[in-house]
Amino acid sequence: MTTVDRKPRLRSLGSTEMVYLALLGVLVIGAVLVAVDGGNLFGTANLVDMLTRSSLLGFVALGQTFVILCGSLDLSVGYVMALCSLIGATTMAGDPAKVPLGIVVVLVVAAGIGLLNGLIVSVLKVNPFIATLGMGLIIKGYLDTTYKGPAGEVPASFQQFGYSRIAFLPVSTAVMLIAVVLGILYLRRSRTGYHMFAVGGSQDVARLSGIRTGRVLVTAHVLCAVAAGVAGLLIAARFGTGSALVYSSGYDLDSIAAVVLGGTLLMGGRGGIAGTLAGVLILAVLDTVFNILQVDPFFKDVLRGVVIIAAVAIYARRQIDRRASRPRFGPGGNGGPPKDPVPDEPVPAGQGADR
Amino acid sequence: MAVAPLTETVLRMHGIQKSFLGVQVLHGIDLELRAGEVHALMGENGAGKSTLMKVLAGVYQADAGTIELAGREVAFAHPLQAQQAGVSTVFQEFNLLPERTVAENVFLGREPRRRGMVDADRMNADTAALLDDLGLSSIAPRRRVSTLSVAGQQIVEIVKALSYDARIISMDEPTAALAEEEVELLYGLVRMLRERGVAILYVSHRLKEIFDLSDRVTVLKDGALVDTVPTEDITPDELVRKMVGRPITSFFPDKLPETSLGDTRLRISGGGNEQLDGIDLEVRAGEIVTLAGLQGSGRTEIAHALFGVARFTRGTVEVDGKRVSPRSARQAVRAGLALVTEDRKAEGLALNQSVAANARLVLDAVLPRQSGRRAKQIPGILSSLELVSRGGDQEVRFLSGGNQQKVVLAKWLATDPAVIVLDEPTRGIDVGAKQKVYTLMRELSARGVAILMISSELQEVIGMADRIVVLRDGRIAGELPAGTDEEAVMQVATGQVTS
Amino acid sequence: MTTTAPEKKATRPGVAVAARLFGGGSATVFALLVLVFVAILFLNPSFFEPPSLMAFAKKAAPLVVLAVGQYLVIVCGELDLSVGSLVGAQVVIAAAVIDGQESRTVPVLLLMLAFGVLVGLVNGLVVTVLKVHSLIATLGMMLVLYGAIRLWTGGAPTGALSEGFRQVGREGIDMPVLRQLPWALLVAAAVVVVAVVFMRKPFGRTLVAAGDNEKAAAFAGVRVWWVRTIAFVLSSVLATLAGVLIGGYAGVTAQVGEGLEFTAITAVVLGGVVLGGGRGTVLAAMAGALTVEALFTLFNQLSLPSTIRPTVQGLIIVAAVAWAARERRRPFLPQS
Amino acid sequence: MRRTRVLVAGLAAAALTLTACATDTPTDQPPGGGGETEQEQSSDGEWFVQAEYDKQLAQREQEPQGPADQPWLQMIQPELVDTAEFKQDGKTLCFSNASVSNPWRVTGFITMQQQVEVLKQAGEISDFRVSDAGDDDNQQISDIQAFVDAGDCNAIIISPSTTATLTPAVETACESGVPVIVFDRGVNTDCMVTFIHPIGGYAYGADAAEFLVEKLEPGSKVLALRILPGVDVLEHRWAAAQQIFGDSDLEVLGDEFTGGDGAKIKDIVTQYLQRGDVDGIWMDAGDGAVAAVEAFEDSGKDLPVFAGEDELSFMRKWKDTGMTAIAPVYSNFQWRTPILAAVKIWKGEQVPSEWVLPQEPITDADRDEYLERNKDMPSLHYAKFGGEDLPGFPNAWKDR
Repeated sequence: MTTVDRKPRLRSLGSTEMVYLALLGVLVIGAVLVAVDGGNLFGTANLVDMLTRSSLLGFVALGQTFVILCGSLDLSVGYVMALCSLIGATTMAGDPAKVPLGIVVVLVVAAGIGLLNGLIVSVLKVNPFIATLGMGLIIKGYLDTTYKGPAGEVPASFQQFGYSRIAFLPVSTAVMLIAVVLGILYLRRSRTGYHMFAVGGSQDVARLSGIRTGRVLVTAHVLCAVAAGVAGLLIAARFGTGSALVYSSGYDLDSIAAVVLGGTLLMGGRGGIAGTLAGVLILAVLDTVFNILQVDPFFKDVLRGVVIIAAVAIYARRQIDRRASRPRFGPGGNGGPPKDPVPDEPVPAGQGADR
Repeated sequence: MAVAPLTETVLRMHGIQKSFLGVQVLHGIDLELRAGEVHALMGENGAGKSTLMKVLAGVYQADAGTIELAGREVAFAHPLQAQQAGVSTVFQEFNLLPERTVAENVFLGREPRRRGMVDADRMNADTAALLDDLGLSSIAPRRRVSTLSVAGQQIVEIVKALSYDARIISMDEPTAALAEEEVELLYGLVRMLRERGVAILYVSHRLKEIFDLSDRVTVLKDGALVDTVPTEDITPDELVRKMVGRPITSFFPDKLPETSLGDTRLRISGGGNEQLDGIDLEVRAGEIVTLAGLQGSGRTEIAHALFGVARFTRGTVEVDGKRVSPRSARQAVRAGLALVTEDRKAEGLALNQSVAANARLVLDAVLPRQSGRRAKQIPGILSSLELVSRGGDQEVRFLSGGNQQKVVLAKWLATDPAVIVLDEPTRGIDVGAKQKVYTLMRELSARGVAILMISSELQEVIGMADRIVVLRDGRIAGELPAGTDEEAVMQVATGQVTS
Repeated sequence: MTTTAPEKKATRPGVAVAARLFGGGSATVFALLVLVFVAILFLNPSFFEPPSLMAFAKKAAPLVVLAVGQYLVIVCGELDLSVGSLVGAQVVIAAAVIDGQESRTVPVLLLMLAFGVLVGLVNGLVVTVLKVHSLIATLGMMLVLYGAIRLWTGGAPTGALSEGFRQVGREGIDMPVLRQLPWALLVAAAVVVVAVVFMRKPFGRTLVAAGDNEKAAAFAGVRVWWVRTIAFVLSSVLATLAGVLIGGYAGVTAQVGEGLEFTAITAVVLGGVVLGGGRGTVLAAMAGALTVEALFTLFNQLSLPSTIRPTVQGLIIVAAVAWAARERRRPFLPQS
Repeated sequence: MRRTRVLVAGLAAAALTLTACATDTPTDQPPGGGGETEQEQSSDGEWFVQAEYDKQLAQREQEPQGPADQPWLQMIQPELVDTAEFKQDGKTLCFSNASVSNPWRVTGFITMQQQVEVLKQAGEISDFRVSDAGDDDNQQISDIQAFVDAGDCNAIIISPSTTATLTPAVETACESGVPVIVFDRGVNTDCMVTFIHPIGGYAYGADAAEFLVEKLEPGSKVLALRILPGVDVLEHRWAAAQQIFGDSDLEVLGDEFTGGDGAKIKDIVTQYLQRGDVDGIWMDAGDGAVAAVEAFEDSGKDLPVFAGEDELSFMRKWKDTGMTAIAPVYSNFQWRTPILAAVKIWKGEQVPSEWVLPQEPITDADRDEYLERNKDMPSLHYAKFGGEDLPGFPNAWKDR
């Protein structure tokens, strides 16, 4: 019935499909290149390599997705990882019996940091970019002061988490995939999950519908930090010890890139974890292919940069019509609701005037 | 018209007062809603309709006065409380998440759960049920809202309101954004709800709607209650008089004598694009032409076409005999056009910037070299508009709607344009400011500026116009002389007759 | 800096200026700046002897320049993460191409300028035309620059800067009292002054308007995409200038420029400039930069263990921004 | 914390499946078991181990065995081990590099590649595969893993990005039966065939500190500039210096982390000079040393007694200003050795289980000689890169 249909606009496939298409493309191109080089991208070795690489970033990006969906951002994940790897390793102190304790402590600490992030952003209305950047610095100082280098020792049993694999599937990746599935369920099946989209879409609409936007935001940040914590545990398992220097490995920006690469809008309200997984895999495949092809390490950076921009540019093309006029930084932008009414998401009268 | 049994009173608002920044907006309003009635709330913009609705909706809290629901006194601190109490509101602006599905929007904030998980199936089913119930099964619950037409989104709004099984639904200009045929759809909905004993508070400017739909009408003026009467017992003219408080004619400045009309300043011949077709339009110096027609009939589209937003792909545009084809607002301004946009906050002002900065924005953007010199006249223009502000440094977001509009006008006057297009120039501003705008328009046309005014308020369409051009479905449906009556305009607009 | 008020003659200029300075969440940064300086004074009065102040100015100059550039981008609603690696790239380019030969100094400066403009143009067009969120666009640029420059120099900077090149960042005009008035100070001051004037000019105001309300700006005839692109170009050009200063100040090291983008953004936000655009002033951004540098100095004066400094820095930043943001903390649905 | 439970569950689930699945973890012997030089970072982060310290200081005096004109082949107190088990004809050499993210590593890596070229010509090496981890330990673990899984490496050279964290990966590599060669930073295991490194961080730090103690009046003030915390090779240098300063009459004004960023170094030094005199500078690595010197020049202070590194920019500055200085050396030529070692191992020749290379600071005595040798080299080049005899010299290092 014409009255509900908008003027026929070319409906292309959803962004998630896009991303997986992109992933497929990368895989095919990669495979061809590797084949030309006389290798096999899907040989066990390379497969394992790809999956292993994806597991760590996978956890971080998974968490980052929640925050970004809410229109926020978390730049402290790298530091949380480092901290958690150390706390985990030092708590376990080589004693298999203490593994559960280590895990619990780590998750609790991580959750605590996430809680702080969330509160600073939602209650103190500090722009998430600065809030989490600051949190990162705070943790960094603590790390540099307290740990003069790698510390603690992870019992061999827990190292399995980092090294064992079922056929070509590393356990860490398996766990990551489980987490991803749970994450997807959480977004698609839990109220809070639903509300994250709402908060990211428009804090005002969310509020008018009786959603406690603050809580949702905090939850997202907690989940993000916890995911980073698990990444920290994985680090510990892989390293056999905790390492502070992890924070210099740029997982914060990488995870954001992966999420956006996964088709989630940086200003929130649209996207999902399925896409993020694809984003992570794309980056992992790139790394592996670059490695097999012996690409100069610096050239890798160039390519990564180009790929990220190009991909996001392609997604953007499909949304220019609706998104072009959307205020940047969205809800997270100034810590408060959107600056001014968005054409396709108006807010109650009287709102605009008070920004 | 089927009048439902007017029995129990479901809502009683008494002595509602509300003021913002010391400005009294509502002076003790009394309002009574009965089950199964459509109660129209009339009044000019700024009369306090929206504020009253928002008080009822729990968006604002009254400074004084009481609200009784079915005899029980209530106080809503939050819209949710109102909704849970059975009072739903369909705001003028949509409250939907375009990226989410219909069902997700309808049940936002209270998604049904099974074993702790959101029960999407049930949610979709329930939504489908609600839609079927209203005979709107054509809208799929799983559809993303951004893919729906304006009417579709409006419907989702109403369904959302209904889904709280509301006993009271207030609608703020629900037809404002609807195209003609869509309006009928809405009528049907409203009548159906009435049949079911829902009390509907219906705010509209369109006399036609009022008389088509409502059982009783309450008139507000300048934040005070004028009267509440059964719709049958009142004629349109009386109603208008109650609203305006004086005969319309005196409300509007006198027209200029025919003789004073100069040569054509704006000429559109055969203009057309995706939304428009065969637009032939002329505005002469000293002439005010008003564009009437329902929302979506192509009024704003013409303005946008002139301003290069969605430009004419067919036909020609001439300003002072010079052919122009603006690709952008910038070129339009260069060509001597000015556009006072419809949505002041979203399209008209940079709210965090100062009065002065906003007032000279066009100069700065389009004529940077002259802006320094030209801006000197701005204070003069502002004071001639009787702008009330704490000086040019004050950020416009702190100004009242009327004063904000004055800043927008000043911004355009500073460019002394040949043609000014005003899209709903008096929307949401108080009577005083309104009259100021009217006189200003006259002064301008007296100075030889060609004025094209777009408005949904028939009385102002008629009151201001030297000629009325009525649009329908993106075409010019007819042209009426000054002094036509509202019915005539409506008939042409709705295609009941073609003149 | 958005406007010269027509009614200005009416209000007392002093008040107007003060209002403009301390309004809009910028009050915090000025207060903080004073506070930090007082603390330093208290710890070590000798810091306020002209020579040390000049040394401070020399060190702070690059960040001020960067902050101004970042301000231009942020105020129109964007973000530029590429400045850090751009600074690094520029210094390395300079060293490699000049290779210690005085004669090449000037041409190379022009080359750098051109490169800066190019980078800014790419950033701007990717954001405005391709509609890529500036965070991602400039993040990508950051990676590209980082990699490309090392790819080109084989991993570590080669060549050397000429004395002439280093003059600006290192030397100054010798004079009594001050002992030396650093060129860097003059440059930074000039940049700030020009920026202040620039922001009071039509283009500056359209820039802010574009950041405040894209649509309204567009309807008013602002070419938003163009204005934003220019902002990116200016940011990159200023980053280039900062590169000249830093390279001059300390010569070439492999790490030059690392992390500067975050420092610059922090400085600007600390200045009460709102990410998302439309609010904040050049002076506030400058004050932000000075505050950040002053903090580093304070830490030194306190001889705070250098490992704990980030923590303190983080706390102060978050606290300051939260304090400045308190006006935005309003109850649900503000009542007009 | 619904999610937390979930993840724990996930881990548990994974744990359960373990019994059934393959693992790449090296045995159940906990990492660090049988470890050696780098044992010391205990969880409280103390870096000083007296025994190791004494050993290194002693080794400085030892006369290294081997050709004096080829320091990269010399060895101190070698305990030669038999490598017959690894004798083979395969010639594919795999190298997992931590990164080339600083000039020292860049210089070394070029030297290494040149050495490989020579051996390729000679047919000793057929294929040289490099993966670069960009200073990301986890990345490097994956890189090593990839080499192992690929299974066609005849030897794996590893330059660990961080000591402790790479241990499990290195052990994995050892498990695979491929000869593993570790150089530069060590790991907490002795499973590799040989561990190649110069005398070490303690010696480096000591050379620098002793020089300052010797040249400075008692009571003089010394400022320590360090790159970043937590990296063993650097921490050892500082630990040794602290010992020696502790026993001396010098006053240490402070130790600052500079990230090797010239601007930061110059700023910090300038500020110290504002607050008083600085008579000596101790650095744990030469990066940005020149900026420190300039800080003195620009503040019009007398140049300090300076301990930098054999980075040319510093050595040239040293010559120009004629200041009292020393250039401790963390022998860059060690990048050649692992290649040569690999070939030896393939031939079944003996190599020392721990291959300690000589590490002699450059002093006034031989400064000019080294500057002469490297006169065409870029300023961020290292004097003791030891590649002068390689065919690529000098261009390979000059125009990179």
